[in-house]
Amino acid sequence: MNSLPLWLEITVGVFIGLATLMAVWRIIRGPTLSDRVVGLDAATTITMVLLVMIGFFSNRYIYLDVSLVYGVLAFLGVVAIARYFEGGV
Amino acid sequence: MKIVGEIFLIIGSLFLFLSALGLLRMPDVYNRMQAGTKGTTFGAFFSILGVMAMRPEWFLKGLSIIIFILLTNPLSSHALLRATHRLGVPLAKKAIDAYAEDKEKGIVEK
Amino acid sequence: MNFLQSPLSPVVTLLSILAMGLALLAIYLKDLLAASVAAGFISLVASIIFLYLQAPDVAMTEAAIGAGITTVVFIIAVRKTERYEK
Amino acid sequence: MRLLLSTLVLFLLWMMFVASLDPQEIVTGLFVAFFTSLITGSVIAGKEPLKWLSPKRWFYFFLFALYFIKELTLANLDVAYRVIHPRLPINPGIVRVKTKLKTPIAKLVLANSITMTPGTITVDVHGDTLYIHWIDVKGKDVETATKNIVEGFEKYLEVIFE
Repeated sequence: MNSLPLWLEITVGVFIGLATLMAVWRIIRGPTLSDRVVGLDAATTITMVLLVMIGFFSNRYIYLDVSLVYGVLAFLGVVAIARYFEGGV
Repeated sequence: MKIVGEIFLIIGSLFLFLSALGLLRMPDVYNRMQAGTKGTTFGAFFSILGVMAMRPEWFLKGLSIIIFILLTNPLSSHALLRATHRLGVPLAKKAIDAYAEDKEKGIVEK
Repeated sequence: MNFLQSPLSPVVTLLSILAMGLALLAIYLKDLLAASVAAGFISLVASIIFLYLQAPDVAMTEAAIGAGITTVVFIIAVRKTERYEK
Repeated sequence: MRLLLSTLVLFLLWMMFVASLDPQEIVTGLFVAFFTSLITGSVIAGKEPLKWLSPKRWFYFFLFALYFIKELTLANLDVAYRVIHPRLPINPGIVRVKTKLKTPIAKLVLANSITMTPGTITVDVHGDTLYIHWIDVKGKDVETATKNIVEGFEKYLEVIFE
């Protein structure tokens, strides 16, 4: 199969890894709870991309399903926290 | 096709990185949400487009992931911002806030 | 490639250290909702580790339970009791 | 009519998820789509199912998708410029805008599109007023904000959903 050159794998990996670390920093530091949830929301999308990338590098089609299921359920979690703020649940 | 996919992958991961940088640098929740939502959506869009360009047989599943991200990402940010404003988190500087004015007048319920 | 996918590869080690740090954060935070957000992130990292070690079914279950059900159950529990730890 | 339409939509969605032409999958998909649309058919197809068939609406939907992708790209270049700039050139605030759209689904699509355009994000929708957080406020009054933010999308969405 067609595989990527090594420098490109390293570049993509470093960019996505740094992005995840910065989202984690926002979760650790965030002054209010909303900041932490914003960090979690961004980290969810970054992780969906990361799961697709792992599926691409190891050439397995089934890995895309994990990404889709993860996106659906994390969206549910964020909406549940927003409902808590408004007094619902 | 392969070159196009590689370029898309680089663009997508670069925008993911930039949006996370915005998450780090912006002064308050609302501006962080601007960077977080837009940048991650665009970055995910281009990264998955790049993967689809290099693996054409994954087209349909990648398309469903892209449509899903485009639909749900604005929705969750919208719900979160509305709830945050209802909690009373203030804006950054001396910014105008028409939403709070209308809450004071009673046009929108608190 | 073989080395990179063994359980002792540097990627898995780094992700495990990240998960441990977030678990410590979830213990020491006084705001219980923030602690449940950190716990949600732990399940995210665990899902990446499982997928990296070539177990997609375990990763899918972890994503479903850790991200969806656990967060909602924690929020309902916090709603029934109180938000801040003494 | 409504039942047939929502069955078709759900079946296409199912085929997109499984992405194979195995007869087993197709039969299962038809059954699941039919029984789901028995329960939720009126929600998916809406009150006037004939709207789905007009080619003019689909053509405008295509134009809207192109415009949306262009705005999304501009938005991200804008965010990238503001993030990289050392002094963070922002001037944030929440403004009101008015919309002419009536149906709830059109307002939903408008709010989601505004979230993706340069420097704006929707905070709340209340009647025909949208409250929008703007990262670089150019004018406080309703007319300027409406002209800058809403009008580009409105002319497509009016044809598609109204």
